[in-house]
Amino acid sequence: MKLFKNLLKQPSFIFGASLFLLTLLLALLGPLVFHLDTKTRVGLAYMPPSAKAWLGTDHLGLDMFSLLIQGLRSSLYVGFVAGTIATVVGTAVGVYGGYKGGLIDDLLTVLTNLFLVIPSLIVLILISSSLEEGRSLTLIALLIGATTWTWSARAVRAQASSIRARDHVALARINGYGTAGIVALHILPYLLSYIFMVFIIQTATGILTEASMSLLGLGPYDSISLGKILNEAKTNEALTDGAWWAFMPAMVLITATVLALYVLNTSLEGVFNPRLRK
Amino acid sequence: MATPPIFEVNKLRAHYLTRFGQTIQAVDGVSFALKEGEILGIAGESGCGKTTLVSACMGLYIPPLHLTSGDVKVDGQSIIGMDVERNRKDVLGRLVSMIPQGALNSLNPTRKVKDLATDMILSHDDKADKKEITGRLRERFEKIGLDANLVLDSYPIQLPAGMKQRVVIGISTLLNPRVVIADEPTSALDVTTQKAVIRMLFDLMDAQIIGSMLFITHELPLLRHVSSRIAVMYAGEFVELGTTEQVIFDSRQPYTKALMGSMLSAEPGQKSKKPVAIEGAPPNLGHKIKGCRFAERCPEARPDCKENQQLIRIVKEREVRCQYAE
Amino acid sequence: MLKNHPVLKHILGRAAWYLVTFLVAVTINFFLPRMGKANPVDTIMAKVSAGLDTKSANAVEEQYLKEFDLVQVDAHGKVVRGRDGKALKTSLGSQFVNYLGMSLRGDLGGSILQHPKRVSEIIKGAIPWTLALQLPTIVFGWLIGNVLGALAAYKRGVFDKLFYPGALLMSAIPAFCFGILLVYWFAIKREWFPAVGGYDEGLTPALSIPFLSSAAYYYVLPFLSVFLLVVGGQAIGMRSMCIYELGTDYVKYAKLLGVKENKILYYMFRNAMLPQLTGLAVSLGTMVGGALIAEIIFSYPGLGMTILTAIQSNDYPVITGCCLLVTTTVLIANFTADLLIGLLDPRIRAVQGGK
Amino acid sequence: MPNNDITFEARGVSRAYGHGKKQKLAVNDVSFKIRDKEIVSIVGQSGCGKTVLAKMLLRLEQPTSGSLLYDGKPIASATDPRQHWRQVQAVFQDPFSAFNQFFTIRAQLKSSFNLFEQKPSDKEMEERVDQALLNVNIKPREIDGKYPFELSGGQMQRMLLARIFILKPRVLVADEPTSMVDACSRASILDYLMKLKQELDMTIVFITHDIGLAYYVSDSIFIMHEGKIVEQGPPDDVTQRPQSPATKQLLDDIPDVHKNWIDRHPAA
Repeated sequence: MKLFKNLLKQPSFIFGASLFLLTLLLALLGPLVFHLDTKTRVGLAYMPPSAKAWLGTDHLGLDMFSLLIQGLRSSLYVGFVAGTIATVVGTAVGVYGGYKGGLIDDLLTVLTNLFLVIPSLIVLILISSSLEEGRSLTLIALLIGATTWTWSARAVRAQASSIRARDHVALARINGYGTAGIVALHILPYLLSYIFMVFIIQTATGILTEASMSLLGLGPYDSISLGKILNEAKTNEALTDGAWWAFMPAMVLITATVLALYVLNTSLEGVFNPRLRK
Repeated sequence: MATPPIFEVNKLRAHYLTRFGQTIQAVDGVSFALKEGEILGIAGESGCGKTTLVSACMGLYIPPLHLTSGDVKVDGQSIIGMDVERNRKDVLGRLVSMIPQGALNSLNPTRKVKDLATDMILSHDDKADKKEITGRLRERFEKIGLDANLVLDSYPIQLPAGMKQRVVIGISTLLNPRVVIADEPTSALDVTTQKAVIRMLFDLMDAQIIGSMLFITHELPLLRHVSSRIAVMYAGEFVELGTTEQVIFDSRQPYTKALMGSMLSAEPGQKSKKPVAIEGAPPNLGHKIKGCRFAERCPEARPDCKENQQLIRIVKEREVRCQYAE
Repeated sequence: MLKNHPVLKHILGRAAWYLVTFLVAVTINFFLPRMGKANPVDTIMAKVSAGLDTKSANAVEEQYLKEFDLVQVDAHGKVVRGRDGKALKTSLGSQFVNYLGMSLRGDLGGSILQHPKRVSEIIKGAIPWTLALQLPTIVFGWLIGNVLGALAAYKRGVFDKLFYPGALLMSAIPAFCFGILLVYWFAIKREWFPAVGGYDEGLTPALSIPFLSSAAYYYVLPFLSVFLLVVGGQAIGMRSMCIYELGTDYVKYAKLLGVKENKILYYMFRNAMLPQLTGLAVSLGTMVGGALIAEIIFSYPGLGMTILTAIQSNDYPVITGCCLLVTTTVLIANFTADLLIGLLDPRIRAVQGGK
Repeated sequence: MPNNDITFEARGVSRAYGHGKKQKLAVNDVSFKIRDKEIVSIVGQSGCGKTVLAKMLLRLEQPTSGSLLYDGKPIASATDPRQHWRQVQAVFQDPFSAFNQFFTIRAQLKSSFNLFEQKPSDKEMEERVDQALLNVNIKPREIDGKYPFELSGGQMQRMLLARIFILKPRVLVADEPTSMVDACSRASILDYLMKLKQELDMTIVFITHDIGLAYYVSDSIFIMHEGKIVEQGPPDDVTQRPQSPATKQLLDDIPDVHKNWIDRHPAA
């Protein structure tokens, strides 16, 4: 509670949290509040914003605003799914390695370090381009999570092994707690704030990676994402036609979401870190 | 008096301003003077203001630490109220130098000992010649019993803890400071290394490299061998100041007595003398304290102790802060 | 012998580690594309078989199968056939061995789209552009970002208050968004700079003054799109590292010794750089990836575009070739960073040398 | 004849770290016996191996060679290590890291009952925690709802001791319990150690680098130096008639109030 009060004193936290909540609300409530239609043409290609189409139309004459909300939903979905996988897998590997040590830890560490230096975008390109069946949004999210967990594993492992060295873990052992109890009660609570920060960063990474893949033409076939909107705008000459509404709002949404997450992360770091160092 | 004091601290008060606007009066009216060749010990529990006193005595006020009032003089010259650059160049390391508590982390891990030492000299003397400095360092380190060939070219990580602490002492005293403030210089060391460090400090005093010394510790038995006089600090104030003999074997102030009573020793016969711990905790310096600061924990407290502010009195030729001490 | 050369031992140790990583990368490069159903020969045949009768189509297909190492070939270059007269397929294992040998010789196979062009030939044309764009942006962006971050940490006050949010914003904007923004504003709306390409289309690449100046003109926007973001991201990291260093005991001690401010600033900068260098190793892959995507926005004739075109036309050999090249470059850069850290940080040297 | 007055017995116990040429023996071929209901101090400089030895007694580390017996049986023989920990308990050096900062002190003291084969009722647990707190001179209500970081180092160390009063083990291994608290809180910690021995008949293994403290509390002193036990005997013998140079050095280096420890001005 005191922690939360300290957070609320930080203007950066307020800014990051409200910006993120805003995008989240837009994505969650958008379809309920507005009448969205991403299938029917509402006019000609690249019509500027009007009362009928608030943010104009795309190259097919579809309503940009509807596309945008749908795209934001997909991007956030990818971010959360990829972020969750990367965080959960990374935490499991990191905590196991940091607490248990031994041969398996050594192997995991080598594996982690190995995949840490091989660019994950490259691995994603290799996998995605060979998938002939096409890539659903969920599959892309899974793939992103599966290639980015190494970063979380490394970060969490370092923290876990420093906590393992604390006397309270030895005390828990001679109090008769088993490995599960020690990890759950005596190690994870210390890591929770840190894992949360890892999750935030991994979510942002997920959103950015999906957009990058969409721009390479490796985006989802079954959904509209913010990256895909940009890709369509780029390939269909929206830039040269001066149709700013076809790409600017999508860019603002991506940047705002990522910025909100980064700001949240730094403000949390400011509050958590002095405690961690203690 | 024939010899004027080297170091004079007069009614010094210093406080911290916290982020939430609270004022913590960590040093509250401390006065003492040091003569040439003298070592004054300062003893007290953690949180009594010892460490704040160090910065305050060096005239180095970096926020959140602020000077409230008082004066500090070295050889009759005040070092308080200078601008930061003059304080750095003329006072720090040159007039007043300090030996820090945790020597383990006090040396820049990526800098060789000789480079740090050279930086230190050059920072106070722009014209010094680099080659000449190397010779000077070699000479000084040999003189104080450090293997110059080995130590000067080492990185801190290559030195064992005790050696690191002695290197820190060597660097701190390079410019022959008039006053050295040693802040718990041995508390992280084991007893054998501790002795070597104390030996080195004595040698520096005897070679007149150091003019005088303030030795801060929470180990009273150590002060018995190190200092000629002892000041006992409690909650930002000195509560007793006298010769080592007076304070250790014949203390008059209740806190000093309690502190002495809590010490142990390995003497035969000592086993029967039971040490007694001081219960409770020192007062919070963030609040204004009325009356005696030790009254809450004092075994000899009388009803009016909590009401009356305690002033320094002279009892049996030493300064005591207790109205009932005799 | 190695015992007496801790530095050499360190270098060799790291080199061995990176070699293993490289082999893993090559393995991934080989197996991942082959996990899918895609078969390069089918793709080519779909393109060329029109108008051919079955017999000649079969002959052509066999030719391609040989070329892509999908059927076994005997010592005389003849396809080995089974009893039923069908060509024997090469096992995945021996394909891999051949692939390894070829990769190490710098041969990345043949392109499908631009058959019979070799992949290495196609990539060779793209490498200079990508190198020219990425090397300076990442190296200078990293350096300048670190200097600015250190300054912000050291000065605090107004400079930091203005700089920090700006840097945070820059680090959050994806390179491709910033690229689109630059194109829209400075190329489409104002026409100050060209929107797409690497040089004026009327010129042929050569080391001539008109070509170089044209290339420089086309360079500005792509450079900025990546450079400013690297600066922002690095500055954020450096700032917090420096704030940490400023609170350490050794800085406090140096201050109490009266050591000059600029010396202390140097201590702080150097020690904060070391973790930043380690951080670079981790983030390099992301940076390179981001820059590749930015190339696409500008249709810059580098590897990013090459990958994009290859993806659009299912030209797998080119995709894997590019991927292998990028990975190798990132590994080499990481290796360099690793060695630099070992060189600059006596703590690592001490651990490596066993004291 | 069974030696049931021997708690611990070490026969040629060693503990090595690292492999090959980098291998280092933290504890090197150590043999000793610790008698029941005694306070035994293991004294040595930092890095002499005393903490590793303590960890082996606690079954937190295993010897790499030799045998370490508790009650005549190898320590690791029981499959459930909790059997060992019901009998042998510990107090650690750093009071600030000894408790989990996410739970209240009281909850953590209560969690000690985890070790018992049959947990008492909640009411009984509360009462026993209160009683243990009174044993270390802390008013039970004083720590209600308090978290570890709200107490001082000396208080925290007493909480660790309160835990021992709850568990009432047969043996307590106290690893430098006084080195990180103020000099003036040391006395009270030693008092509680002696109280544990006198009131609960506990065997205590006291690890310290200060031979003065060891002298004060123990019935027997072991001097450790570079992984070996170089001298052992009753405190008076060890401190008054030291045989080993390491012991002499340790004694000589203690800045005792009553002896001449160091000369300020060596004879010119």
